[in-house]
This record gives sequence, structure tokens and C-alpha cells, in this order.
Amino acid sequence: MDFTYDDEQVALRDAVRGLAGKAYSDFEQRRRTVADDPGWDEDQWRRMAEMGLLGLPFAEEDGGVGAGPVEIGIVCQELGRVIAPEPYLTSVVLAGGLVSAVGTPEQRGEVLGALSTGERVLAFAHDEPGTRWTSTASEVTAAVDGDTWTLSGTKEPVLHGARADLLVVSAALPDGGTGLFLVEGDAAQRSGYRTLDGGRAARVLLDGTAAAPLGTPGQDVTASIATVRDITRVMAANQALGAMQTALAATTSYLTSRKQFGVTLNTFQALTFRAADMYVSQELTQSIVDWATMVVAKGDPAEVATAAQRAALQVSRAGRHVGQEAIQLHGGIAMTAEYSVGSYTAHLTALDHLLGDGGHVLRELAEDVLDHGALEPLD
Amino acid sequence: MDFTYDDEQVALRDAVRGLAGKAYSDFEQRRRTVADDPGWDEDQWRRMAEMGLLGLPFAEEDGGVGAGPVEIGIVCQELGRVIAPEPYLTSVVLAGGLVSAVGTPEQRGEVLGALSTGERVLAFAHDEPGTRWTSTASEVTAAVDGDTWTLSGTKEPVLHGARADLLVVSAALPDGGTGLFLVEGDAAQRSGYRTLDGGRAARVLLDGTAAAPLGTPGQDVTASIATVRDITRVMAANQALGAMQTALAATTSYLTSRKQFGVTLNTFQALTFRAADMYVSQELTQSIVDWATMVVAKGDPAEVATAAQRAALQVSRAGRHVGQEAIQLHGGIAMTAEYSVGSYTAHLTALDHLLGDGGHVLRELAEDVLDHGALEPLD
Amino acid sequence: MQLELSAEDQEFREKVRTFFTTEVPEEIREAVREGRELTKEQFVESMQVLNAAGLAVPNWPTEWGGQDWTELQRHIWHEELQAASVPLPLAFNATMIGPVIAHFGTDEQKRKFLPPTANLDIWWSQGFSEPDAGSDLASLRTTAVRDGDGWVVNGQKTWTTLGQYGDWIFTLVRTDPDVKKQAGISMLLIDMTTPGVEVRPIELIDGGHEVNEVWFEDVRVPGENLVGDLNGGWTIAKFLLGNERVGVAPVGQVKGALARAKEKGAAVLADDPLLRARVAELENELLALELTALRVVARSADGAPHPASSVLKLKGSELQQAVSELTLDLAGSGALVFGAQEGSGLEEWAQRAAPTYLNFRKASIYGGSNEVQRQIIAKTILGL
Amino acid sequence: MQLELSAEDQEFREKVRTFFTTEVPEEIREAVREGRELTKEQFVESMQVLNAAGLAVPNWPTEWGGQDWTELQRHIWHEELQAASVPLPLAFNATMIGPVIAHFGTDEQKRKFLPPTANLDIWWSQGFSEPDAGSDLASLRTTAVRDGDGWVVNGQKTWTTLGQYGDWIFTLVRTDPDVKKQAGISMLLIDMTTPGVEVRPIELIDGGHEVNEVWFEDVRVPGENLVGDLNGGWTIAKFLLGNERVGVAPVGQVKGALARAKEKGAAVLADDPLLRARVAELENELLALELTALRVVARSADGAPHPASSVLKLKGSELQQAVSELTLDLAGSGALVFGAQEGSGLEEWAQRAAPTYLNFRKASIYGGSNEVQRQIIAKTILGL
Repeated sequence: MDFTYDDEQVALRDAVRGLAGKAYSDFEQRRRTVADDPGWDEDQWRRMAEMGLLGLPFAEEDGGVGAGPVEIGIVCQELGRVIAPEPYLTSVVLAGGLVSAVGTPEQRGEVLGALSTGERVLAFAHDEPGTRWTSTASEVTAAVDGDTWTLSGTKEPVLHGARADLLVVSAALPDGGTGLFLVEGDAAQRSGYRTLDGGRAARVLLDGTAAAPLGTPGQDVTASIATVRDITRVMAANQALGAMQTALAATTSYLTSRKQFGVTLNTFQALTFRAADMYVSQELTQSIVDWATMVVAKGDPAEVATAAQRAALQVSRAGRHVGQEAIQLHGGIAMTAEYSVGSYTAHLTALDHLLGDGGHVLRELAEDVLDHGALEPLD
Repeated sequence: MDFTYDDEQVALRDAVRGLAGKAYSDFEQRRRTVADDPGWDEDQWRRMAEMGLLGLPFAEEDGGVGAGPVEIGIVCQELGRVIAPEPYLTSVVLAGGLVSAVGTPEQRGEVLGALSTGERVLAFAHDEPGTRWTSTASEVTAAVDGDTWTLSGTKEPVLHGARADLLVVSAALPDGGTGLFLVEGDAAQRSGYRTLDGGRAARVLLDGTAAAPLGTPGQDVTASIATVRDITRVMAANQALGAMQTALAATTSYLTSRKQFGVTLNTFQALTFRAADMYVSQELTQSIVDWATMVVAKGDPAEVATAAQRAALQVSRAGRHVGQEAIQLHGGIAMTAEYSVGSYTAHLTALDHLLGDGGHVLRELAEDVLDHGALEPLD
Repeated sequence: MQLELSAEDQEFREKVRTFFTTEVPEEIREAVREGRELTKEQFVESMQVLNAAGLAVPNWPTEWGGQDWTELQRHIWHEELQAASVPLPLAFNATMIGPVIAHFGTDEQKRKFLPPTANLDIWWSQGFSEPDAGSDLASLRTTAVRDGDGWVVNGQKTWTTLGQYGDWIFTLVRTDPDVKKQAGISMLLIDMTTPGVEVRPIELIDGGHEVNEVWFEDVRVPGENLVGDLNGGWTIAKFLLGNERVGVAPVGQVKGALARAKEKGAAVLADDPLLRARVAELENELLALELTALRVVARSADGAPHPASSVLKLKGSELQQAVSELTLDLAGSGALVFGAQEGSGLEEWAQRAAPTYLNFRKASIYGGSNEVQRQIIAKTILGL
Repeated sequence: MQLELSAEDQEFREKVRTFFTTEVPEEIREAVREGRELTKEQFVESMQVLNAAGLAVPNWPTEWGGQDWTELQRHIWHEELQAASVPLPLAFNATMIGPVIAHFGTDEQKRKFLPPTANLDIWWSQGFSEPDAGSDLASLRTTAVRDGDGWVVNGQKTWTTLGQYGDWIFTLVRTDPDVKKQAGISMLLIDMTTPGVEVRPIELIDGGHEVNEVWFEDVRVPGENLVGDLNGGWTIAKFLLGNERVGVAPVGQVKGALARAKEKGAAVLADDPLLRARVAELENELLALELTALRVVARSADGAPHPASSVLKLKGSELQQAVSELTLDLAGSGALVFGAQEGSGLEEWAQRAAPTYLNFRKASIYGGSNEVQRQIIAKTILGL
């Protein structure tokens, strides 16, 4: 049992921290970047590709690096620390993860190769208006005529869907179950807009749109979608952890420098105690995020599912606590878009609502609560 | 709309405050009183009878005073302020209330007359091991042979059941529904013990025990039991409010007098802010308790049921908050039986668990939450 | 103690309710209901409709358009405004500078300013906070230096809500730098078209532009624009902030928001007992808050704000935030969409959930932060 | 990063687990599981069984019965003790005075005290807190005045846990009243049978008697009973309190209590989604706490307590209280019954719910209150 990084992992962390920090440790730079479409920096994406980050999760034979969940978690944490706007989580971890899990060897080689080099950006078109964080599709349906598959229906919100070169689309299959398809970005009717954390999302309309089945045509891949969503959830938790750490650091720094009534704010015990509670939340979160990341590394899908729920619940509670308190302890300045902390809170809120918020997973966990005795994290 | 007492109500409050304070404003006196059976002071009970308090809720033709819910609430608040151990709530409001609601004119006159003069103490034997705050009986069953009714089964816990001269017992009727019966105290097999707040309760075993039907024999009176429980819940909320007020006052007084690190505790902002939050809880509670008391005065049973749930939820949340914080802000001294605050917390805990705790009523309220729009307290 | 409104108060309520729901344009009320940003014209039109009926500034002296109502009637008026989704009369005019001028102003100031203030012909802005004087208002640095009969003002104000619409601004300025900080402050009224006044927008985290910085560079202000005594500004500020705290709990608004969340999220709620419990808990807390507001109203009969009004501000802002958080969660992943977007097909309420949630983080900061309220409760009420 | 225990640690865990569940009498472990009050004899028997196998004081130097384990192994030992409901080795002996004597004591003190301390032949009590020196320990007033080679002690200690069983008491006393308060304190070991020592019980709100006042009236103490340097007591106190904070989170105990609550309250839980959600939330927080304890263990390899151990104390006590509150609520009206009552037919767990709930209010007060822990986090970790 070991909760520390090895030397290579430390080196990776330092490298990513350097790259991400150079781009966005000046918050004004992030603000300028998210102001214009696509909401992130194509040059930075290229640099991430060059560093090997975009291919990190994928097998070497698919054009990737073949690194493990701990390494992906490190990248996500570091991106979270500067709330980097690049679509690493949704394009690489989520959409790429689905191609890696379900695609044929040819599809994997072609799509993941282009993803790893930064040549093509992917998006996962899955959520549908009226559904609530499921692993299945219902409104978007697939039809087949001979070997030709077409998709119809609306997907929304699709994170980074307007910019994506290639969409991974889930659809209800003719014979039941949910399948995955590849659709060229410009083959769909897309309208993009801002998300709450300065990112981008889109409405994607499919209307008899030609689509290539991902993997075996007609196969129900609900379980694969669920697992890749679970893994993404754990990586989103890593990203949230990084964001929390920066939000708390900004808060303590503000408390020791900002004066009110002739003294710095850290003179007020009520405020310092609340900062201490934020630290408690952050430390507990780090523990469960590290643990969940290691559970992903072990690889059992059922264990991953539970670990993802548990990480999501803790991150949701802590993210709201830290995000809300960071604003409150700063006061008015944190309400402004110019200052960083409000954007960190917004990003934590967005991550929480991406794949199922705290209340949603609590409900799932509560249903099974009588099925086990004491939790044993090391067994 | 008026949230203030009229002159007579103020006079009643002052009289009860005087009587209760004389007995128990010295906390050591309460401690001595609860140490020995029956856990309260028979002389004080007599003085309460003399002041007319024991007959307050009952019609004049039944030997009572015919006062309204606001007056009963005043008495309960004042008893709560000194956590007087006398069984006003369970004997007068609850058991007496049932006799008043269900009894025949003869029964009302006889039983309520003796209750009002302090001659006979009543208890309501209703809870059964394994049930959870219902208005029905199931384990204790009633049998009838000709005109003779007998009861069998176990009631527990029965508040003040060992001392009671007369038991009002609920039982499952032969033809369905729940009936109420009068059983002489010494006709049942009783074993008494302490409750968590220094009060008394008992296990009551009935084994073919002769019983007199209260009111019309064989009649299902579940609805009456529910309503009297609801009214009692509102009066318990009044009692809890009084206890909270004293607990907060003791806390602020301690904070301004106790020194640590060479200064009084109110120098520590984190502590004073928490006391402020206790005040917020207390004020919100007073509002909802006053309101629920006035809803009882209006008299519609469905409205009373909702008001009782709402008061119980608020009182549960606030009682735990105030009770727990009162101990924490005092520190170690509040853990001792000699000091008052721990006993206030214990009493608040007992009141919360008497007729259905906060979580229990929240669940009931949550079930109906889609059945109404915005709540309008004045409509 | 009794719960029912008197026949007179019931009639009063019926009267204002009917007026609000029939005389104020539905389009404006719908915008309020949906949480949309109002245009300046909508604010003005709504307030003028109210003012024409004597319903805009009831708390003013009757000779200047006020009403001889009881505290309870004012409360009913305030709640019914919110229940009907009528924009509240602009606070800067109706509850801040209006009462100040009526109380401290010269006769000339009253004649000149009060009628257009009640009718929103003048849009007032508030110039109190400064970058280094937030909760510690008295440490403000904007200076006014004597220049003949008038003043020359230099400095910077911030958090000036809706300052982009402002015609005039009432400011606290330092007129004597050599005395205890509270003792050297005066209140000046400044025409915002005066040369040297500059308004700069501040973008907030909800993407909106509701607050501003206001800069003063050698701004000349006539001597007649001093309100009250020279160096008497702190007294006026306390008077004004005291008024501000009355009726601060946005009970009606939060009630409406919660009822609406239930309606919009009914399908989700029907399926989830934990979310239903959150609603039930919030409804109960809101009920307690509303009843507390009624109790405070009853006890404020002498006109002075009851100290428990800090409870209203504190709890009111917490509930406002909690309801916005619930709405966010009801919206699910739809909450990612930020603001009413042309490109999105999701329902408007879901699209507004996130900006509203972020915007209401301010509720516990502005208008006396919740820390300030706790301080008031601890000191004033509990004697700590 | 990896989750699995090494083969060696797995074997270690298996070994201690087997020992605890087979060698420590079931009757004692059942009493712990049920939350009953243990007799003195049960404490002693259990610790002697452990000590005979070298499992009572692993954190001591190996020459005095300690074990050369890794921090992780100590953690496993501690968790397995709790998982098996074995009474923890008496803290006053095993984690307080034992390490102090081993570190600061003379060779003679070590030989005289350490073996009987490890074997609980001497039952130690702690004489630190005083009525006016709680969180502010250094302001203690009990005095020791030189008298020939020895000392005469006068004063009062309080909150002396299980002092009714004490043979000896280690005390902090003021030996120099004329210097800064921390600089005039020494540690003395006092035989509790010495004339002038009086132990008076304090009844707690759970009806139990686990703490005491200890009075000293002209108590003569031999000079050889001074531990460490004269006026060096504050250093020892900090050393001791630092040890105390390690492993303070009663993870195993709380886990057991929560699992047991689920088992006993299964019928109620099956019927109530809100209570199930409370359980699920607590399980998750407890998981996070346990994992944090593991992380802190890993980082404490140099022997110094990691500052994050304040997180363990703070969150551990909160969860201990929350689980006791959940159990109380599961018990319904049965929670009214106070303590195991002969006259009651309700299940034992329900009868113990209320006293346990009330007793655990102490968890956030004793051993460095949660306010002190927040202070440590704010100052030491966050630099505030």
C-alpha cells in the first residue's frame, strides 16, 4: 500500500505543471482564451500532444503511450489546478476512452492515432434533453439499411460538440440496447454555446445522418459506456481536486494579505476556522480520489463503478463547500470575472454536473447500503 | 394576525414562570428531584393543580378550565425553560387529551376531574417494541366477551407508566382498527426505569387484563389518537422552545464569564458566531412554534397534522443544533450531570424522540411535497 | 395571538394583489418570473405604474407620496409585489436616498429630488463601497475638498449596482481627513453627467454586468448638494443601512423560486426521494423565515429596525442560495448550459439555473455580509 | 501508488487478527462491541494477554517491550484491535506515560516503572487538566514546593478519566511561579495511596462515572519522582500530547459501530430512503477518513506527527458523534430508555443508544477540542 508517486510520476507531474502553468497560471490569460471560440488554445493542445499527454491512456499499438490511470489522474489534477480549458477530460478520457474500449483495431488505430497527435478532436454526444445521467440512449435512435447505419434525434449538451472533428454518438439500437457510432463533426447540425465554466457545449441534431458503428455493428455496449463514464468520473474527480487546491490556496493567500478594519483578515478567527474546514474537505477528497484512481488501476468494472460513485459523492460535497466558501471568504472581489476564484467555483460546479452530481450518486449508493457490511478499502 | 400574548396570557406566563422557577431555577433542586422515584415532585404537582394548570385544556363541564392551545403552549414553554420533570405533557396534554377527545361524558367528568385536581396521574400506553411512531396499535390486542373487554400484549416505553394511577391503553380491536381503553395502573404488570432526560418510563405487560373501553366500545379511534398526538407534538415543541432558550442563555452567559488564555471566551470570534447561529435557530423555531400553536387553535385536524409535522421538523433540527452547540461551546463542564446544560440537551433529545423525530416527519413531508404549491402560512 | 388577518388587512391584500397582477404589464412580470435581466425601460415603466397609484414609495412621508400604512400592511405590500413578480421599486430610490432626503434634506432638496425619485425620472446609484472599504465602510478614501461654495471630488467607488443606468449618485466622501474616520465623512449628491465622472463595467461570474466601478476625477459638486450636516455622513449612512435591513429577507421571491423549481422539476422529483426531502426541508425553513418576518414586522412598530432583522438577512440569503442550488441540481447536465442561449433547445429555466446559482453567491456578501450579520447578532442581541 | 498491502503486511495483519479474535476473551470483546462499561479486571486481563505476546506497547523502545514495526504495521495493529473489539491498551500507560518515561526518565525510573506499566500492574491516571486550565493547559495552578529532597503538592486536577482505578498519577505541577507560565511547570509521578490524595467522582450526563476530580492536600512526593528536567514539564507535555494525536481517529471503532447500526436497524432502514442516505453518506465520509489515516501514516515515517493528524481528530470525532446520532434515531422511541435497564424488554443496542450519544459529545471536547484542532490547521498548515 503506497499513496506516493514514483519518480517517473513526479517527473510527469512537474512537466504537466510546467506546461499548464506557463499557459494559465496568469488567470487573465485563461480569461482571454475562453472568451473566443473554441474556448481553448489550439497551440496549447498541440503542445500537449507533443508532450504525449493526448495519447497517454491509449495502447501503444493504437498510437498511444499506454500509461495507467495514476498518470492520467496526474494530468487531470494539474489541468484542474489552473482550470485549463482544453477538452482533455471529454475528448481524450471520455470520447477517446470509448473508442479504445469498443472500437475495432482499425478504428482504434485510426481514431486514437489522430487524437493522440492532436490532429482530430473528439466529443461524446450522449446526453439527451430530458434524460438524467444514464449510460443508455433513448431519444437518438439508430436505423440500419443493409450495411448503412443512420442516426436521428437530438443530443444536448455535447461538451465541445461544435468544435469536434469527430463525434462518438450513442444511440438506441433497432433490436434494443445502446450502440456507439462515429459521425463526422460536420455531418451533424450543430449549434454551440458557452458552458457555465467558460467551456463550450453544443446541441447536435441528427436527422438520418450517416454513421459508422463503433466496434461490432448492432452490439449493445451499455456496460462499456458505463465503465468509461465511471473512469471519466474518477478523472474528473482528480481535476476537481486540483481546482480545490488552488481555490483554497487563493483563499488563504487573500486572508493573509487583505486588510479590513485595519488588520489582515486572518485576524478574524471565524474566518480562519472556516479555512481550516476547507482544508479538511480538501484532504479527505485527496484521499478518496487517490484511492479511486488506484481502484481504476486494479481494473475490476464493478469495483470501479463503486469507487467512481464514492469519489463523485465526496468531490461533490467538498467541491461545493470549498467553492462556496472560497467566494464567501474573499467577499465581493470573488464575484467578478476578472478574479480567479469565481471561475474555480464555476468549474467545480460544472464537473459536478457533468456525469452525475453528489445527490444523484448518493441515491444510488443509498439503494445498496444494506448489501454490504463495513467498507474495507484495502481488501 | 398577531404574534403577541394578551394581558391574561402574560399573567399566566408570569405565574407559571414563578411557580416553575421557584422549584427548579436552582438546577441542583431538579437534579435531586429526578434522582428518586417517581422522578418528579408530588408537591409541585399539587401546586400546579391548585394553580389550575392540570385542568387547563379541559372543558369546564369536565372539571377543567377550558383554556385554549395558546395557554397550554405557554405552560409548556415555561416548564421547558426549567426542564421541570413533572409529567404535564404526557399525563395532561396527551393522556388527558385522549380522554377529552374520545371519552363518554361520564368518563370525561370522572377521569379529567381527578386529573385536574391532581388526584390521579394518567399515562398513555401506546408505543410497542418494534413499531415506529404510529397512531395504531398492533401487538397489544383487545378481546371482548359479552360486555367484558380484556387486553393482552406489551407496551413500551410508556412514559411515567409505573407511577400512573390510570393507564389509557391503545389496542388492536377484534374487528380491525385501534381502540382506547382505561386500565387501572396496578392492574397491569409494570416495571419502571429512567429515561434519557432523567424522566421515567415503564414496560407495561397486559395479559388478559380487564379494561374499560374509552368512549364507544369497539370504535376505531385512530384518527383521534393521531390528532391528539399532533396536538401534543405542538405542545412538545413549545416545551423544547423553552429549553432551547435557557440553553442558549446559559451558553452566552458562560461565554462572557469563563476565561481561557487570560481572556473571556467571547473574545473568540469563532465562538460568538456559533452562538449567533444558535440564536438564529431559536428565533426561527419560535416563529414556527407560535404559528403551529395558533393552527391548533383554529382546530382543523388536517391543518393541525401538517403544522405538527412542520413544528416537529424545525424543533428537531434546532434542538439538536442548539443542544449540541451548547455543550461544545461550554466544553467539559457541560458533560457533567451537575451542570445544567447537558440535561437540557438530553431533554431536547427526549422530546425529539417522543412522537417522531425530525427525519421521520421530514420523510412524511417529503412524500407530499408535490401536492401543493408555495406554502402560505396566513391563508 | 391569532393567525387570521383582520378583515381590513385581507381587503388591503386583495386590493394590492389585484393591482399588481392586472396593472403591471405581464411581459415585465414574466421576465422577473423567469429570472431574465430587465431592461432599464422595464424598471422605469413598472415603478411609474406603481407610483401613479401611490404604491411605489409607501414608506416615505405621506406629503411626498408615502402611505399611512401599518408595518403589517407594508409587509403585505412587499410580499405581494414579489408574489406577483413585480420588480421591486428601485431600492436606491425608494428605500435609500428617498428616505434620506426626506429625513435629512433641505426643503429645496426635497422639492427638487423627491418627486422625480419616486417616479424614477431620476435613476439613483449608490456610491458607498470602495476597493479598500467593503465591510469596513468607514475607511473610505474618496475625498471632497472645499472649492469656494462647492466641492472637488476625487476617488473611486465600486460595486455600484446598475450604475450604468444612473442619472445621479449619492456618495459618501471624506471631508475631514484629520479626525476619527467615522467623523470626517459627508454625503454628497452628484450628477453623473458632470465632467470627470466615469462608469466602468465589472463583469461578474454569471456573465452579467450588474455592477460597476465609478471614478471621480476632479469632479465639481455644488455646495447645495451636501445632504445633512458637514461631516455628518456616518449618521446618514447608519440611518440608510438600518432602513436597508428592514424587509431584506426576499421571502416572496424565494418562495416563488422554490414553487417554480418544484413545478419545472416535477418529473425528477417524483422519482427521487432525496430531492423531495431537500424540497420539504427548504419549504419548512422558508416557512419559519416568513413567520419570523411577520413577527419582526409586528415588533418593529416603533419604526426602528428590530435587531432580529439580521436573522432575516442571514437566513434569507442562505435560503435564496439553497433554492438556487436545488434548481441547479434539478437541471442535471442541462445546468451546464450557461444563460439563455439561442443555440440550445433546453428549457429556459434549466439554462438560467447556473447563472442564477453563481449570481446568488453575492446574497451573503452584499448588503452587510453574513459575517457582519453574525457580528450584529452576537454583539447587539446576545451581548457577546 | 498502489492499493494492495505487501505480502508481508498481509501476513502481519492475518497474524494479529487471528491473535485478537482467538486469544482475547470473547466476553471482554462482546462487552466492547455492545458498548458496555468494562470492569477494571477486564481492562487488565485484556492488556496482559496482549503484553504477554508483545502486542500491548509496540510503540515503545524494543528494549522495553516495543516492536520494530513500520508505521503501517502499527496502524494495522491499531485498526485490527478495534475491528476485533479488543479494548485498546490503556492509553495512560501505553501511549502517555510509558513513552514519556522511556524518553525522559532516568534508568532507575525505567526499570522501576516500565515493565509494570506495560503489563498494567500499575494503572496510571493523568493529572493535567484543572478547573481553570482546560484548553489553556499552561495556566495550571497545582503547586509543588521544595521540601528537602522532595516536594509538597497542593491543588486540584479534574477530568481524570478512570481515576477511580488509578495506582499512580502523572501530574503537571507548577514548580516556579515567577516565570512565564510554560517555563515553570514540571512533571511529577505521584503514588495515589499517598496521604492527602483524594479522588472524587464526577457524574456525567450519560449517567456514568468515567471521570474524576483528584485533590492534593500537602501531598509529599519523593524527589526521585520528578520526570525529566526541573521546570521542563511543558516540553514533556508537548511530547505527550503529540503522541496522543497520532492514531486519534477511532476509525475501526466507528466503522464497527456503523456496521452494527445497519445490522440492528436493518428493518427500519429497508423502509426509509432518507435514513439509508444518511448511512451511505456516513460510510463515504468514514472511508475518506480511513484513507486519510493511511496517507498520514505513510507520511509520518520520520516519527513526527503529521500536522494533518488534526484532520483525523476533527473529522473522527464528528463521525463518531454522527454515527451515535444515527443509532439514536434508528432506535426510535426506544431511545428514551436510558442505559441497560433490567425492567426493559427493548434490545440492548437501543437501550445504549442515548447514553452513547450523550457520552460521545465529549469526543469533540477532550484530547484537544475541535476548536484547538482548527486552530492548529489554520496556523500550522495554512499559515493563517
